[in-house]
Amino acid sequence: MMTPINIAATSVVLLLITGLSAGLLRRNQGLLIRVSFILSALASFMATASGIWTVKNGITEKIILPIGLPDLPFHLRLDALSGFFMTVIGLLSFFVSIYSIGYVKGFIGRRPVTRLVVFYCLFIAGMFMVTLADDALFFLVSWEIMAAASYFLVMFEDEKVENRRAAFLYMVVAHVGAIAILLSFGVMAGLSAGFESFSGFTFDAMRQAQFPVEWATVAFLLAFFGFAAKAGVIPLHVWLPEAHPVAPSNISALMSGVMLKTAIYGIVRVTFDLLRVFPWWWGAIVLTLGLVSAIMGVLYALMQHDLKKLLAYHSVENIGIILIGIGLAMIFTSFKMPMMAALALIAGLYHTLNHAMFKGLLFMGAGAVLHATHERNMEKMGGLIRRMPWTAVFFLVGCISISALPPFNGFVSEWLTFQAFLLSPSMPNQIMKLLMPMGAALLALTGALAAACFVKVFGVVFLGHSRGHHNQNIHEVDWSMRAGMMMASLTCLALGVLPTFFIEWTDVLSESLVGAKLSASAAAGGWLWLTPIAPERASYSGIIVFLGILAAYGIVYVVLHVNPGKIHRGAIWDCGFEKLTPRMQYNATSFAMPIRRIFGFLFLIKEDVQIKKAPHPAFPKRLHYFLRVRDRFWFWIYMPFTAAVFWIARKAGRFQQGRIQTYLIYSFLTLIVLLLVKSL
Amino acid sequence: MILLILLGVPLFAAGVLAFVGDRRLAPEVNITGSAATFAAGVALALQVYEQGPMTAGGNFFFVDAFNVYLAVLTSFVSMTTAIFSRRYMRREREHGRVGHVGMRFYHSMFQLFIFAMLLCLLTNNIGVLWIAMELATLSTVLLVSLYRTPTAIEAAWKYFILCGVGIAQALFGTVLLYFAAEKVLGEGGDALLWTNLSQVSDKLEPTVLSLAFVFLMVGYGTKVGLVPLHNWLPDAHSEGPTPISAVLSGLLLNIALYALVRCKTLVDGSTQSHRAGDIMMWFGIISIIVAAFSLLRQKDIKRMFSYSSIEHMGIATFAFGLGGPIATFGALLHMLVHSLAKSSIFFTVGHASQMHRTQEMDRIRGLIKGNPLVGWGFILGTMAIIGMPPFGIFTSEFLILTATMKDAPLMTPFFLLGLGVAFAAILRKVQFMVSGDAPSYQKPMKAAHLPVLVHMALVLLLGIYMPDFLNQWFHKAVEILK
Amino acid sequence: MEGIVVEILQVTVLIALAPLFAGWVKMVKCRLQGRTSPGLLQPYRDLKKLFSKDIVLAENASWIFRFTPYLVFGTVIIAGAVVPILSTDLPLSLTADVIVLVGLFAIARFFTALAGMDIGTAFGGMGSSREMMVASLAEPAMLMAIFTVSLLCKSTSLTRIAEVISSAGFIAKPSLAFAFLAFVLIAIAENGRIPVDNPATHLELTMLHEAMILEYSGRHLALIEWAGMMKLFLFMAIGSALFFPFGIAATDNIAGIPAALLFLVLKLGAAGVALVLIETGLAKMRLFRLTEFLGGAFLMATLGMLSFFILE
Amino acid sequence: MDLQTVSQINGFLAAFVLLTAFGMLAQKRIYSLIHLFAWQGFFLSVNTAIVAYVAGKHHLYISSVMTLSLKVIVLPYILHILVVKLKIRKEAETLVNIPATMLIGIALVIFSYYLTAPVTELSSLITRSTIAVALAVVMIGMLMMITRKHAVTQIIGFLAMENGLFFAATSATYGMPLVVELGVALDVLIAAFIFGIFFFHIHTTFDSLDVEQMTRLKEGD
Repeated sequence: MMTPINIAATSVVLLLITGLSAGLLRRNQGLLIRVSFILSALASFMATASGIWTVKNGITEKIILPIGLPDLPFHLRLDALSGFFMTVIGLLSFFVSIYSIGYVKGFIGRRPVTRLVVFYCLFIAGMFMVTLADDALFFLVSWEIMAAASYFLVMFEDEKVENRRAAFLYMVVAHVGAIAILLSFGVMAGLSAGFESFSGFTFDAMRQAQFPVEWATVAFLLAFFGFAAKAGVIPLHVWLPEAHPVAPSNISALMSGVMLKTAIYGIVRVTFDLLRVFPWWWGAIVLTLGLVSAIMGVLYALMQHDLKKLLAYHSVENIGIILIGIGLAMIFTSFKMPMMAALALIAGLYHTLNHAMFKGLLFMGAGAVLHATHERNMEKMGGLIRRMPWTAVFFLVGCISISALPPFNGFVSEWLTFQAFLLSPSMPNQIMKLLMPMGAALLALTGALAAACFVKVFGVVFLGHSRGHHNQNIHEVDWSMRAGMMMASLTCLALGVLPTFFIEWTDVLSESLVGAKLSASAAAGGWLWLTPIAPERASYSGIIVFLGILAAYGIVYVVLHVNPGKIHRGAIWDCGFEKLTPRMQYNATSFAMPIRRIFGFLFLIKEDVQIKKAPHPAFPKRLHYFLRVRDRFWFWIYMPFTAAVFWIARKAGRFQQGRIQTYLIYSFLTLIVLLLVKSL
Repeated sequence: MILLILLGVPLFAAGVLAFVGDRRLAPEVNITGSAATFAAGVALALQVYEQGPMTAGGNFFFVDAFNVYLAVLTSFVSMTTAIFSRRYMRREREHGRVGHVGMRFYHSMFQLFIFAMLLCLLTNNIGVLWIAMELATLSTVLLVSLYRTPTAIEAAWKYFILCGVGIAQALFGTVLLYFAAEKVLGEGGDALLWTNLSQVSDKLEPTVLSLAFVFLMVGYGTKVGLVPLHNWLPDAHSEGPTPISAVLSGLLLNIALYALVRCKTLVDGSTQSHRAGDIMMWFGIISIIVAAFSLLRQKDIKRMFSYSSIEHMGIATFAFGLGGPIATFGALLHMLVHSLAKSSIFFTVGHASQMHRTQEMDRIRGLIKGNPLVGWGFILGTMAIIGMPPFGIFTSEFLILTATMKDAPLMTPFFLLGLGVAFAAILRKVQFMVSGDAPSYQKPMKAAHLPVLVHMALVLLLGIYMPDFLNQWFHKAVEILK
Repeated sequence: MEGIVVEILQVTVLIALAPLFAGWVKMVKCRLQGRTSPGLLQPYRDLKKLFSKDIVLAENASWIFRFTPYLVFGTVIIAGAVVPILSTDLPLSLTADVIVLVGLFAIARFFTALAGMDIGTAFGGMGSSREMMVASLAEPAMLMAIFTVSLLCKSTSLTRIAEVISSAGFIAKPSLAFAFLAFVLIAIAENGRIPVDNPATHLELTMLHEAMILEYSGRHLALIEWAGMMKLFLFMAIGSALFFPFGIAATDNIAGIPAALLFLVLKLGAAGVALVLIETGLAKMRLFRLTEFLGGAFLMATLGMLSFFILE
Repeated sequence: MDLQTVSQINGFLAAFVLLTAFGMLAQKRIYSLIHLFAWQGFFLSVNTAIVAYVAGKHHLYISSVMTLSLKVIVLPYILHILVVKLKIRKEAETLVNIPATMLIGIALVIFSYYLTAPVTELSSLITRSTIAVALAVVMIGMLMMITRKHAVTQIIGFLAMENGLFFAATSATYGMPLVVELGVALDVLIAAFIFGIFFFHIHTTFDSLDVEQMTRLKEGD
């Protein structure tokens, strides 16, 4: 029977089968790649379709599988929320799967492709299962399958030590997070149905339950900790910029693009669906951490010169922006302002989708660059726009979108977030009123810095002259990779210019979670105008901006080209300076210098310049510049923690100190003590 | 009848193997013997599954849901271990680490050991239970020192002395138990029969039983390897030949725990309090924490996994101490999946250390590249043992954790702390061993594939689907242990 | 219908008068510094000259470099179509509220900066880097100032704000005063005037905006220069719309347009003089003193915000 | 003879057993240790025999004979042989000095009396008062294993514990069921052979039976 959940389940099964049977085609890897990635693309497409369908019609369906624990079988449920996230995940993994056909070809003969394929499929399947899960056990199982699969994918190029370190760090943080999540589910289950039966572990039971606020707080904090660890919220982000870059780029795209979103899903699910009622300060916590992550994330990103690491830090930033929306939604909900909550929530979710798209796109682009140049260090790139025109265009689209510039999608969601911020004066809470606009300003700062960062990225990677070795065989990537990136870019544009359709689509979602529709007002002025509250309040029409710019461009162009002056190609002028070499260009480090100067106090910066003296001090022979920017949180949080653990471990080692007499004494004393305890 | 076969086969095989010695067919005989044992075990299980608990040999033997599933497990793991040891021991022989006296000794003692364990499980007599336990210890002591290296001998000596002392205390406990029982059941052998004792447990003298339990706890606890009675375990499990480590970690600990739990139910029955349970919980939690932290600084691969055995036994003990249907169910499941996973890990570990001719983890590298099956078996087994879904251990730990949150919420953080640290500690080492390029000194070898595959398959299966008969069994067992 | 007319009128006014305003500023400046001025119409002559010249394009210039001038010009025109320069009766004003307006300027800047890096000269990169730095500090302050006003008017749509403020004559609000101060500082920064940047300089190391467009020539340069003038003009218009909206013709009051035009000219004249006073009064700052300058702007805006919540 | 005298005899024998235990604790020379151990076994078997006679438990005769043969003859003999074979001249020095050990031993006796008091009350047997002694012997055996560094002495301590257990069985319950007794005896026998083998292994690998050398297996710091 064709219902959304069946389609979704089918796609999961299809993925699992594809993954587990990948070994059969081990011999013919070219075929293996084509078959498995086309199949996974198909599965992702099915999932997307079912997700869109679910959200559109507000369907809610359940399946109970006959597996799992005897008293706690696996519950599956596809409702608006999971449908939405399924769409997000499915859409990107569809693009990436197509992209991978070309990308993974590059590994044949160099790396174990089969392993990549197997875990790729498991990874996507895991993410789908997370969105489908409707009881704590199945959720955790899927969650950890996802984590484990991505762990092996991060370890893919395992001969490099830093990859292994990154993978390990990632896995440990993820697992600690999972433990916290498990605990929070435990708390909720205990409060909902008691531990006598397992029924408490189904989400339905939790939905029915009424939680006393202090226990609800415990549950929320645990869950938020767990999910934040997965989402890379500062200060739990340290694993992220290590792990995401070292994975193959199609995987990085999925990890940054959608895996982090499963954490967002978890937060929304737990707060808005399971706990439902909460005090405003929960939202304040989420909002604050969101702001911190956003601003710190983008600043750290600016300091990077490793392309993929930079993008990874931007994921931290964007997760922060998403959390801002969700935090606002929580605050508004706790103040019983459904309409505004809906606005903030939709802003957050919209940015979730947008970030999935453009971050996926950017990582695919980075992958294409990597694929062509075998280089991740931006300081060695430059001028790629001439070698890889298509990739350049798509990457540029990604840059514009992530920098929140109209008319692309990143702008819309941030614009909605701003609107949500501007509604804060209607809150009853005074201090919130005062602080909100500051948050808005920080968000603005984030956006501006992101723009700066991506000028740097695009300028350094694609423009100018090549800074590194001029290897001639850099070439444009093949059709499948281009297709993947193109579809992503088009989606970015579409989401940017036609926001109203998205908002109408998500009506069910906002209604089921916060009890208010946005479309009533948001699309009041017709599909053309996005008017979140009321037309006179604020309005935006991406498509008109887009077409308007195009039109103005066209008119001016035509006007000027009725009789155009000639164009001479000439040498670079550069104020008449002749001996210009590529090494005189600004590179990533120098581009970020002013901002590094301004915000330097946030980092651990080690910088020194060695000048080789020459006959005359004014003309040094050679100048060696060393710069190292490090993350303070590493030293604040992680170092002390590990140190403590190892200290305890040393103490525990004392038990086993080799002399049999001592062991006998242990046993003897244990006996004596127990006897005393018993007889007392 | 089946029961006698089940016990007779290993004993007979032990004799035969002592005679066969180091001939070419010895491993095959070994395998056949344990296969037959396994067959008998399954048959017995079916019988019990259909007809319910039964006694045999004039009340000398007693089979119920609790011990029959352990019996099947024991015979199964010993069979797979025998299969594994065929290739493994041949390799050791080639390396000249064991002479043919050693091989003769190894094979027959292996079977004798299995016999002792089965006797432990199936006997109805608490005294005989003790004797069999001692026998199991004695039959493995010399296997631990099989390699005659100084460390091996040291380990075996510690094993011998510490377990001897421990078990002696258990005997004192048994005497006290008998002392109390005889008041109720009159003198003679019947007073030590589990079947009778469990009937009248509420009439037994509480003061005596609680005194007895202390001795039994320390005694059998030593064999379970609970902190602070555990010190022999890492040495003994790491110095012996790997098949022995596999069965010691996988089976013998279970058996000791079985004995402990049997006694505990009696004591609970008489004292009508949760005293015994509390003691076990404390032992469990301490074992978990100490073992987890000790894991962090291990250098020897087998030693590390011995510590992880301590940790998991701690978990099971904790759960049994916790009591209640969910926890007991979880504990039973945990015993099952742990022994499957742990033994299969030891299989792969054995091959790994043979490929590198060392047990030092720093020198073991690139297993996946060197031998995919060993590598993947190892890393997946590790994933299972550190409690990643979808493997069975996650399920059991999930159950136990649930029960903990219900009955002993304050213990939960420590429990989880232990699990978390153990996770990090083991993964940290293992991923470096499986990943990377194969080092120059790594020698390729033919690994015994079947055992690893079967074990991992079972662990995975139990993680996502629990067959109905197993479910019923566990529920029956839970009833028994209530 | 007349809405369309007004739109077209506005855009033409913007395009036509922007150079004039620039010329006016130049002229007043010269007078103030006791030089003879090139006259009010000099900017038109410059543009004409540039348009008639051929383009010399660096051999490695990519399409970004050639695309940028048109884009910049286009965005400024769109911006002009939504800012109530003459009238609030703008059908397109729904298209973009003030946040989008900031976004529009941002995208223009984004591409200008890319163009600066396209050729791969040292100066281009320097210009882009510094420009983006200044922008990243200016934008939050700008939005902060705007938010103050929009919180006051419960709207972010410029026309709406203009209507509200002109209808209710509450000019004398501390929050508005602070916001206005902040806005002035930002306007200076955004348009690269002294003390932030010196449009007239050709000393490379002190250039910000100029450095980015160093390689441009011919009509490309013309478009960029023109767009620059229009941007300055627009900022003045935005300022008037936000803070002194009197005189701007209200909806369906086509008759008010001429008067509005007159008012506009007067306001711009005054604004020009004020700008010149600032520029001649101050010297260009060192790059890293700008943080203080823009920080000050941000502070002003924040104070405006706080006083809105506390005092009003 | 009447129960009175029996219980007195029993008490005396118990006292002797305890005395031998303390003797072993104090004794340094291995030969004397072995002799003391043999004596202890002898007292045990006599005691068992008497109990068997009084209580009319015939299977206790068997275990008494077993004790006699095993713990008075076989084990001391084996130990003796080993000591001679392995040329163990060296005195078994202790970790803690003798008087201190003694004090601890006495403390243990008191403690075990305190522990077994409730059990004793429950018992109706004439031998009940000796349960405390049995437990004390067990603990003293353990103490001996702790305080001695020599493999042989450790084993003797171990066997002393075994004696204590056996004593406990007889005194608390007139002995365990026969099958258990036999099994235990069997185990002891096997154990004897095993430690016999061990002595050789240890001696060949470490060329002395000092267990202090066996401290390689530990958590390296």
